[in-house]
Amino acid sequence: MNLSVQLGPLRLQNPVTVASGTFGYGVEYARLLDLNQLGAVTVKGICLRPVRGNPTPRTAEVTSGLLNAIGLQGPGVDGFIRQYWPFLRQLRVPTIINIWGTTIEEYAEVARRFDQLEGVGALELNVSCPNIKEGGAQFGTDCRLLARVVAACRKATRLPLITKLSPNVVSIVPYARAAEQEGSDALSIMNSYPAMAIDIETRRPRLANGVGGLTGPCIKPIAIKLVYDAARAVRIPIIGMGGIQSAEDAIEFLLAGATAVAVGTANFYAPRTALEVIEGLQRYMQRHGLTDVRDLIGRVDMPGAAGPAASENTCTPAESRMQQ
Amino acid sequence: MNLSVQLGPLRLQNPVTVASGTFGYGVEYARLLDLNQLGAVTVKGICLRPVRGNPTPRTAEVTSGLLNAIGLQGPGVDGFIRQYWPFLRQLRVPTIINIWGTTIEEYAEVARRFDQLEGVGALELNVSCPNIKEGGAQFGTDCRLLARVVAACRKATRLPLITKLSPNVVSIVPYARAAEQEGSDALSIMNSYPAMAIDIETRRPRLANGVGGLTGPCIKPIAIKLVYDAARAVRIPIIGMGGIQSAEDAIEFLLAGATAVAVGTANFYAPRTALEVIEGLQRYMQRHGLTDVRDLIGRVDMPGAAGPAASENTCTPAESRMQQ
Amino acid sequence: MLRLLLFCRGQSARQATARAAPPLTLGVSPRMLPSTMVEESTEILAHERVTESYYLLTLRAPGIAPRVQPGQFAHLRIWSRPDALLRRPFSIYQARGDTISILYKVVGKGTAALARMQPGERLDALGPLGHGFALPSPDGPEPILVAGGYGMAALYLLAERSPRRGIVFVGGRRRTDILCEAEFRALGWEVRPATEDGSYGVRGLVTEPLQVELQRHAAHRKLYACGPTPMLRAVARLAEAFGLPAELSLDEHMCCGMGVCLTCVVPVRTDGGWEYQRACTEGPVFDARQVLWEIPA
Amino acid sequence: MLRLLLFCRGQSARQATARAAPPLTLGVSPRMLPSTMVEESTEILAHERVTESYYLLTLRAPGIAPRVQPGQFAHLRIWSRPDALLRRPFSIYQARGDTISILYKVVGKGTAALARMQPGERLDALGPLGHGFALPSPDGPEPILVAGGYGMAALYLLAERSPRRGIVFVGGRRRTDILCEAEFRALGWEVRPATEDGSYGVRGLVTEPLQVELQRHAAHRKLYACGPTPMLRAVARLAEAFGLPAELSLDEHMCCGMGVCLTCVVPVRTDGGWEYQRACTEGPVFDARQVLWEIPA
Ligand SMILES: Cc1cc2nc3c(=O)[nH]c(=O)nc-3n(C[C@H](O)[C@H](O)[C@H](O)COP(=O)(O)OP(=O)(O)OC[C@H]3O[C@@H](n4cnc5c(N)ncnc54)[C@H](O)[C@@H]3O)c2cc1C
Ligand SMILES: Cc1cc2nc3c(=O)[nH]c(=O)nc-3n(C[C@H](O)[C@H](O)[C@H](O)COP(=O)(O)OP(=O)(O)OC[C@H]3O[C@@H](n4cnc5c(N)ncnc54)[C@H](O)[C@@H]3O)c2cc1C
Ligand SMILES: Cc1cc2nc3c(=O)[nH]c(=O)nc-3n(C[C@H](O)[C@H](O)[C@H](O)COP(=O)(O)O)c2cc1C
Ligand SMILES: Cc1cc2nc3c(=O)[nH]c(=O)nc-3n(C[C@H](O)[C@H](O)[C@H](O)COP(=O)(O)O)c2cc1C
Ligand code: FES
Ligand code: FES
Repeated sequence: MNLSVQLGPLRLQNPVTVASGTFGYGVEYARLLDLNQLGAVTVKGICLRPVRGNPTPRTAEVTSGLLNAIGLQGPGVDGFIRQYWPFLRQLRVPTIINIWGTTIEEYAEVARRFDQLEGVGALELNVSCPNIKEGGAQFGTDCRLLARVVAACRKATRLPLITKLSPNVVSIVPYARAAEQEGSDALSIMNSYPAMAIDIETRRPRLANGVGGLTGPCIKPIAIKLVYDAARAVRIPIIGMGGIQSAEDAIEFLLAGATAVAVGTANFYAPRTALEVIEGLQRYMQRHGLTDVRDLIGRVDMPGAAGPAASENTCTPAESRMQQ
Repeated sequence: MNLSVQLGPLRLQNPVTVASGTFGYGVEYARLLDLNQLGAVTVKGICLRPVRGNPTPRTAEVTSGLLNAIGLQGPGVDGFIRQYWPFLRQLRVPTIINIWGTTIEEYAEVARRFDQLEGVGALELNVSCPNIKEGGAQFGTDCRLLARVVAACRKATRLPLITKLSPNVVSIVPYARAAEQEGSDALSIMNSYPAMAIDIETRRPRLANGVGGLTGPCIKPIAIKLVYDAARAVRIPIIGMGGIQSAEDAIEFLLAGATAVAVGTANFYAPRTALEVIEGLQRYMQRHGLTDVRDLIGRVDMPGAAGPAASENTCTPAESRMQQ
Repeated sequence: MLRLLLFCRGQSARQATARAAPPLTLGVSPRMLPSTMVEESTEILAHERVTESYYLLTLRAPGIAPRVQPGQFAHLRIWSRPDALLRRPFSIYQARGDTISILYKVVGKGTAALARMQPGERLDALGPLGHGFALPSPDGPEPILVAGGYGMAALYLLAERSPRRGIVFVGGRRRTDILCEAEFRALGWEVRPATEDGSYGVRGLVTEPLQVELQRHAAHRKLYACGPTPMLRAVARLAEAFGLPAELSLDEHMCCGMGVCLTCVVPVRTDGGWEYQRACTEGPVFDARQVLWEIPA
Repeated sequence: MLRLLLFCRGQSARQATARAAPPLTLGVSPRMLPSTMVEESTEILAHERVTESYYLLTLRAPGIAPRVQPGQFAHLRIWSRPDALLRRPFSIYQARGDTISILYKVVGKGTAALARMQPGERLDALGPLGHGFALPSPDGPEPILVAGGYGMAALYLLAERSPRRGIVFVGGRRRTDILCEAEFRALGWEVRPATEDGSYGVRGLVTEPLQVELQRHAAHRKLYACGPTPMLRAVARLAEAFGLPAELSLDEHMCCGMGVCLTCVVPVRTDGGWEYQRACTEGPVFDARQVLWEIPA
């Protein structure tokens, strides 16, 4: 049975990774599961300098979901390399490093730094984190800015590049196309959705930051549609994520058009989910007589499906808030 | 204790109505609850002609939510007036009629037809239904088109106009402002979110239409944020909706900035929800020593809250897919 | 257009838990409205596994029970799964005094959660819902019932309340799928079982012995059927072939169960065209001649 | 930077249900990693209401129990609420043989659902988690424990395993909020209760008798505290005033409980600055001198 898939130049032994920010730096899970069984380990978003992040409360549980505004706390490139890389480089499976910046130059600089580090599997550009004031979400909701970020990182590194798109757009298609055109090897879909919850007793937002990002099972149907839309519009592979709790959820993403999947919020309450997804996927394939996981990718039987509407084809001003 | 609120010229005895498409034409619920206790009855979307709607399956249950692609089945203006108006006009509470069209002219024509009908409480423009091919969602995700629809309806009727916005945008602010500027008396936020689910055994989408709209408790945190964002940007009142199941949920919307709320999907499984919301709201006000429900509206205590970012201020080309 | 004053029937002391709103003048054809439903918190009186795959659930439902017509259903809110929002519809199998019972099969998460519920627990029920079967008249055609799976449950009240007895054709994959045979016999009906594996009754589909019977004698008979769609379709074809009237219970996927969401629609022939009608309101029982099995192009 | 080979201690037959991955060379300071946790499906052995508001839950947790250090916690997945996703953290009150117990108060939906669970049911548990209290040394300072609410539960193992006894100051609103007094006395500790309404022990906040005691005699004593934040802050002030060392258990809101989500962070003084540290990993027990009570501007 073949479970391996390609994310552009990067080969995964199976299509299951974890979502950035929900699996720490891998090492925290090393006692609970054998990381070498994953398709890849994806680490928390890293930028040039150490970042303290937002005040607390930073997360709040909502119906079938989680709201978070961590604020991208992290050790920065140097801290990451010093503290976590010695562990990660020992793994037999690739590490995907999620990176971000507050300017295009910063993105490129982080990419350049990791380009010099031996053994990195791929870089995932987080252009869509809704929890930082400068940059972040803006890059992910402005199609031309996105194109420039991807282009700058493409120039800065030969590592496989994965662009992680924001769900908070009218149509994901122009963003997916822009990333593809500028040389992204793959897409990650989706990041958390901007949302908010209020404690009616204190009348304060349940997150110190006011707004945050919604993740978990509640967003899965939104993520499935975004993956489906993007998969019909680009040729590069997609890592699908958003609410995956089980192999069934993961298979739904593969059928919608994802080449790989990432388990996110579920890691917080069911740390073995990613391994269970791999096992369940194999059982499903057996039961359905499938020998290659690639035979599932995009195989939803959509009656009368055609390409995306013409109006969605290009990065028109409609998708760009920047007036150039 | 004052529960009454104003939606522009329209007075509601309390801030609780029902969401269009989740309460039929009111009459279906007449045996289960006293409709005259509601703030208003909002009916299913109506356009010029009778509409058959989509093939089945039309709904699918998802985690803490519902996916639907009904396709706006309805009797058309004439059918509605003949079959349902004799009942609705007897009610002591206003009827809000949800209308839609496939062209700007059709919207205006439907508005004109209802302008001639005596006793209508308000018209709610559904510019955001994701389930029809022509029109619908397009009007809701193109800021200039939205402005034209609202302007055309404004000319066609003196009835209070409520514009129901789509959540499927980068920022709700320019849409809210466009509707306000063109003379909308209130906003409804939010309609369902485009989404999809796949049956992994049959490998077919769980809706015959492929994609549908996500509603129910799972979308509440998204709706709260949209209401909060819009409320800071416009002066007209907002009807908040999205996943309301209880008085607590409704109060969260009021605190975020909604002047009234609508109960939607919950009507399908708990038909008395709207009345329970009214009762629970009164208990909450008592417990907190509040005598006027208006003292809750927008009273979330947001640390350091300011107006929306400057970039969100106007209907720039960024929010318009139409090249004029 | 009909204008009628609807009032709540049987408002008695024992219906105190049932919620019903005051009378209202409706301007709508009664066929287009949910029937005389109430919403009530019922108590589970008994709950047992009756066959390998079926459970029998008995509820104290004083508001619903006295209103039930044969072929109607109850819409149950299964509380223990808060991530599964919707109610689940079940035909009302029996209605006696202030109790109703349901015969159901575990097929998914809702029914699995239901199966775990214990006597004494409460279950919110909406019912009775839908338009059921027209009762046969004493001097009308002889009733012939055709059932597959839980169709037997949907037909029981019709068999009980019909002023005349007839034949019940019942089908299933194997012996254990044949439900309530003894109950129908006890009512004085002749039961003709058929199983696909031949483990009980005639081997084959239930419509095969039905066809044989109709070939023998068809005049002055009427068919009433509930079961899987292919079976209903075969019954409709036989009815047409033999020129017989037939009422079919079409169990579409449902959401609200009371006519507002438009989930459960069935394409139905109208004068010169077709329209979608709601299985939960105009149905689940439809005249076989009206049902369109494909959506016209 | 430490480099150490971590291995799973006590891998014995009775830990068959515990899941632990193979040894790995970690490049990270052990303080920055979740402690020797396992995830296991535990069985509820006993579950009783011990006071008006507290429940005592006993679990068979052969993987967790032998690893527990005083001040650590378990992260429980309460299955019956699938719309509430997250685990809930509880201090490990007692750990004996292969069982652990938890003393908890019903405050919301998770604890309410937990309170409905019955012996025999299973509960997925992750633990032991966090860095707990340093055990007093036989010739070190005399331990003074300070507890509010379930803080008593968090301190019990420390009291049990400490090589020397001392005094426990315990506070609550009223008499029924004073937990486990007898248990501490049975271990040989002196217990000094205080209640806000004066219904038991001294009237007032627990830190008032503590202050009186320290004024009497402070030398060679160390404070260990767990309770509401205002209490911890008052204890930290007293420690500072009297120049005493103090370890505080800070129970922040948690999500993953194992150091990955960064929900539970506490501002902590570092050389020349401050940083956020994770209550679930570097904590919940922190040195009082390190804790910043306000985020520096
Ligand atoms: C009017 C009516 C009367 C019914 N009477 C009975 C009865 O007397 N006894 C009985 O056992 N069942 C009856 N059913 C079917 C019953 O409603 C479904 O089996 C039940 O809703 C499944 O719920 P679930 O959560 O277990 O399954 P889900 O997890 O929701 O789904 C599991 C499987 O069941 C299928 N399914 C779900 N809902 C329906 C449905 N409404 N109709 C057909 N298949 C469905 C799904 O497609 C899926 O394949 C009736 C249905 C209707 C509409
Ligand atoms: C390390 C640690 C050890 C703990 N030990 C114990 C213990 O031994 N016994 C015990 O009874 N409780 C203990 N708690 C608190 C316990 O975790 C919470 O009471 C529980 O998570 C509430 O869950 P819920 O679903 O019932 O409440 P929710 O419905 O989630 O919330 C109800 C209320 O409780 C508050 N709350 C939720 N989580 C926490 C939290 N982590 N800390 C404080 N308040 C919270 C909420 O803000 C809200 O006001 C501990 C917490 C931590 C972090
Ligand atoms: C607490 C938390 C932190 C996250 N941090 C990051 C991050 O640093 N970089 C990033 O690209 N995405 C981050 N994400 C988003 C996830 O990677 C993922 O896209 C999202 O959670 C959706 O998947 P899920 O529903 O399975 O959680 C974070 C999500 C959560 C819940
Ligand atoms: C089955 C269904 C039909 C709907 N039909 C309409 C409609 O005709 N017009 C409209 O503006 N909104 C329609 N909506 C959207 C609702 O009015 C409401 O905006 C949405 O359901 C969010 O609220 P909720 O989460 O409480 O359901 C429909 C929603 C559902 C679930
Ligand atoms: S199930 Fe809602 S209309 Fe029939
Ligand atoms: S709770 Fe997740 S890092 Fe502490």
